[in-house]
Amino acid sequence: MEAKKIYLDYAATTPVDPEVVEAMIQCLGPDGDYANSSSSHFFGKSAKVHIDTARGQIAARIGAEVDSICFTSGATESDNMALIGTMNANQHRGRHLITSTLEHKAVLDTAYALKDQGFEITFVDHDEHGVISTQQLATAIRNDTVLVSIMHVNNETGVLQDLAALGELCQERGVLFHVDAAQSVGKVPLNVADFSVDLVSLTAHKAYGPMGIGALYIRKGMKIAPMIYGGEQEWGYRSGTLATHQIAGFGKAFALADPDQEGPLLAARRDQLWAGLKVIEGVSLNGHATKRSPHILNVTFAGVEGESLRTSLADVAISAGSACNSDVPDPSHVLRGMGLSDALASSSLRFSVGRFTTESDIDYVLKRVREEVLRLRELASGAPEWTVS
Amino acid sequence: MEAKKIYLDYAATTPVDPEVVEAMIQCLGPDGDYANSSSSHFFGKSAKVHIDTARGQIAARIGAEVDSICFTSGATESDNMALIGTMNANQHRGRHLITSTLEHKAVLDTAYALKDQGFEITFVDHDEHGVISTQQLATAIRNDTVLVSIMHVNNETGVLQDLAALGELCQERGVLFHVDAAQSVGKVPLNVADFSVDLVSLTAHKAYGPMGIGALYIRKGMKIAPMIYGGEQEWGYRSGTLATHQIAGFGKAFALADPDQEGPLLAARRDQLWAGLKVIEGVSLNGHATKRSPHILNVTFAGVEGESLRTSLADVAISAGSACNSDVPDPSHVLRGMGLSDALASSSLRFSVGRFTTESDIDYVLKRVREEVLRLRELASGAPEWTVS
Amino acid sequence: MDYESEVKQRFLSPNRVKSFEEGIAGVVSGESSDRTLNVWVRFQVQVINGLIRTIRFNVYGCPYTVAAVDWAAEWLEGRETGALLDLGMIDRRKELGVPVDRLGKLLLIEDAAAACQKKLERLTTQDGN
Amino acid sequence: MDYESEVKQRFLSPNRVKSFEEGIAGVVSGESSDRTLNVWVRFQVQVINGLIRTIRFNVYGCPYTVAAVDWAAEWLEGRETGALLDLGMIDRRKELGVPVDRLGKLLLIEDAAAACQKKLERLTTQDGN
Ligand SMILES: Cc1ncc(COP(=O)(O)O)c(C=O)c1O
Ligand SMILES: Cc1ncc(COP(=O)(O)O)c(C=O)c1O
Repeated sequence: MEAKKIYLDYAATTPVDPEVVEAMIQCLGPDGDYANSSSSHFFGKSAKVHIDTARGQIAARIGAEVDSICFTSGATESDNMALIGTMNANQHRGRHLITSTLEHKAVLDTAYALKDQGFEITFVDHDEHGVISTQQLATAIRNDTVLVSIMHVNNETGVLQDLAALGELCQERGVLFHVDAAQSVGKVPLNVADFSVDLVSLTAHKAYGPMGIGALYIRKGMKIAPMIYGGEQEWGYRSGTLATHQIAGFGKAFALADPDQEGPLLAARRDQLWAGLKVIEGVSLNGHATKRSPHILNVTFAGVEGESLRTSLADVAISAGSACNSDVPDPSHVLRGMGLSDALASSSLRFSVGRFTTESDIDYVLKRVREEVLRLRELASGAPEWTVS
Repeated sequence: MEAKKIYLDYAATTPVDPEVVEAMIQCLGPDGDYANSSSSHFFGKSAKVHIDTARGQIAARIGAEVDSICFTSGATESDNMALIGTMNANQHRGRHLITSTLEHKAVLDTAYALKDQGFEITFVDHDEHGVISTQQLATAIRNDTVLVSIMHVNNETGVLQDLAALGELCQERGVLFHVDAAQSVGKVPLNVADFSVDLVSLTAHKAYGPMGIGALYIRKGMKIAPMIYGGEQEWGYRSGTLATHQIAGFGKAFALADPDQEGPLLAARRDQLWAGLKVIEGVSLNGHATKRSPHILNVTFAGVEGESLRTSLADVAISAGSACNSDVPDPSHVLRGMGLSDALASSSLRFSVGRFTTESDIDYVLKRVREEVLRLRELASGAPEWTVS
Repeated sequence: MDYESEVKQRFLSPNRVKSFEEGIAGVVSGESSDRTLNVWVRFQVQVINGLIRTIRFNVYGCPYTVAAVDWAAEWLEGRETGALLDLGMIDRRKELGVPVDRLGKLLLIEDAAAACQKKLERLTTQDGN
Repeated sequence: MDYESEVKQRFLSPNRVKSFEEGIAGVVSGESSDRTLNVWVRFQVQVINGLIRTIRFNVYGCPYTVAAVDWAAEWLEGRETGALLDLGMIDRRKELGVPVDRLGKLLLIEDAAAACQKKLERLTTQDGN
């Protein structure tokens, strides 16, 4: 008997939309447009059409000019390139980088690597919901600040930053602005024409596109050093044979990813989930009640050990925080950064809904969560105060 | 009327084998194993099975230990990581890098970038066929040499280096050895247990796998700095969500890529092609007559301008050299490095055959090449000496 | 995580969880906890004639910890009270398939058992007065 | 490369390629070449009564160069010999859809035509003697 299994980990990755799979397959086998798009023969030209179409689709989705989209292997590489490339290319301006402790590891660990190389890092403050104010950012900016890197949608809590206000401040202060928007596309509107931004990290696989392909939006006129050298693809910013099928899928996925259409559907599922969870005793929401993306719900179950809860819910794919490379994740740096104790941080779960989540999926998950929370609370009855606060 | 079109540019990229496409599709849509393989839930575990299988297939193909295969976005990234990561991590040993002018741009441009950062580069000599001897390498090695980077199969001429001899020398002299083997797999045997090597760059898309995925073989105990930071995937060497479908396809492609089986078939097509070409006046072979891979044939057509020849052969996908990012390639640095004049280098074509090349494809191509060479020679009749020597 | 099937089984259906009502004769309880390890363990043992007749536990911790407590309770039941000092979790870890980085959590189980033993000793001493 | 259809057409089927037999009356030839540009151009013009009656060419070069030479030959035929100095390739480049980085090659066509004109002048001078 195959047990029921529900996927609520869309923030870790999404299945590839069947229409996207179709677009990818067109660029594969011997009858597809499989050639190297850099080749000047007709096979190459046919492949290039897919690249050009996709670049247009991606640019259109974020309101960018077509030739400001530089393909990479994903948001991790985009983040690295944004930080390392910008800091290295702008040393005449200074060596100071601002980011926040709420960022994804692709930004945080890169910032630490830059620090090892002699750059200076400031972590900007945020409030208890994980929101960064312009006042807080203003305090962190120095005369030698080169770049501010702040994510759009937090991948653990779904908290949404006010990019317009932060971008305006950066522009006023003559500081470059990078936004990690890996979680945004298809969930919340993101238009680079609406605010002042220099670099935006994108990835396909969080928006029903394939894993292993992403892009860095590079505003025209930006100065950024390449990180990977070679055939000078992508205007020399990023060498390496362009992966036609990946890019075609990326383009198709972004063409389909309309937040105006999908956002409300996601919000409905998330709200259904929260309505069922919040009536359980000792359950609290992490993040901000309104400044948030519709696809993520991060919840603390006081008095319930997190690994045990996830293990009990073996039929529900959820996450302790970001999909990380360890079976025993450390308590989330994001939640601790928002003031939760280690115990409460590790008693927290990230639920993330997506295109294929149904109302009955949520009903099932609610039933299972209630069962297991009660079971584990009974098991832990008598546990000390620190497990619940 | 759709004209006949023949693809003889397998060295630029190969179509993805239908069996590989199948393996990839299993990891895509909503019913596939699409999850993030870093996730600890069952969906993640199912994805991880594909990663583990593929890592095993790739390791087996080159005789490596499973955990010495580090996934990257392709050979370009692998080459960058090998050079930059090794030079940065071994500065206590010295700052000297040896490579050759025959390398792919992914190595050459990276070497130049390292030079800009204060590292020293020596380009080792080679003979007129593009073969590097141990004597030549021995001359280049210094006390402060950290790394030697030499490719296995040259992507323009197919010339094969004697890795066993070069590797032995590197080991004797205590120098690390990197091999760019992007063109090797499935064409010539490559077994890291057979010779002394520390790093090997691999890519899937030259061996009927997908574009945008590759690997760096990193010998156990090697010290190499990461280039991309983040979630610490791949033992921290290379962060970023692993692209399950890409890796599954890569593994399948390498499992299928048996040089003992395919090499002779490729050689037969190449020899058929050469037999037909060499009877044309003024045609000469570039590279080495025997030390070569079976899939590449690089030929000079004296007195025929290369771009015109390629344009005339619009129904045959061939290349001026490497697939490059420009419609007007500079005369090949590899051929010039082997002593050809600019004119002769630009009168040269790279034909590369593959799994789907038939005998009648070659017959057709021979007919067409003869026609066009004669036509262009007539057009250029009376041209000066420098166009033919 | 890929738990060994014994760990999984014990974690998902632990026996001996329901606590004793208060005031039952011969019942002592002992607990231990470590906030940094995110573990709390409590045993209640009912001792009759120097033998552990019944044992109950509560635990807040990871699945390995829960499973190991469940095992420990089962193992203790029916033994002489001296066994409370003899759980030997270091040796038992591998058999249960618990990764070595969880050993600290397992040792807290020994502490909780030892705390019971201490209470029993005090009881015995009081009785002897 | 995506050649404009005129370039493609002229490159694939150039007219006026077959050279004159030697010793035909009124035929002069002029050529130019540049090794770094990888181009060589030769015109043969047959002039009768100050008009270019027939023109033939040979060329070693890229498709744009071939196409431009073909255009130039067609344009010259029937004109007065002064036209040999009036090819105006700078203006013509865009109309043919030749990228600006090929302009150097196109200017060699003017040089070859000018070389013909020079020969013609010399002939005329000789005749006048
Ligand atoms: C906010 C954020 N940034 C960066 C990344 C890394 O993206 P990728 O998996 O494309 O490397 C992720 C997801 O893993 C993310 O959620
Ligand atoms: C010898 C060699 N090295 C490196 C590369 C780059 O590989 P990739 O296209 O996977 O980045 C290629 C092919 O483009 C190659 O032929």
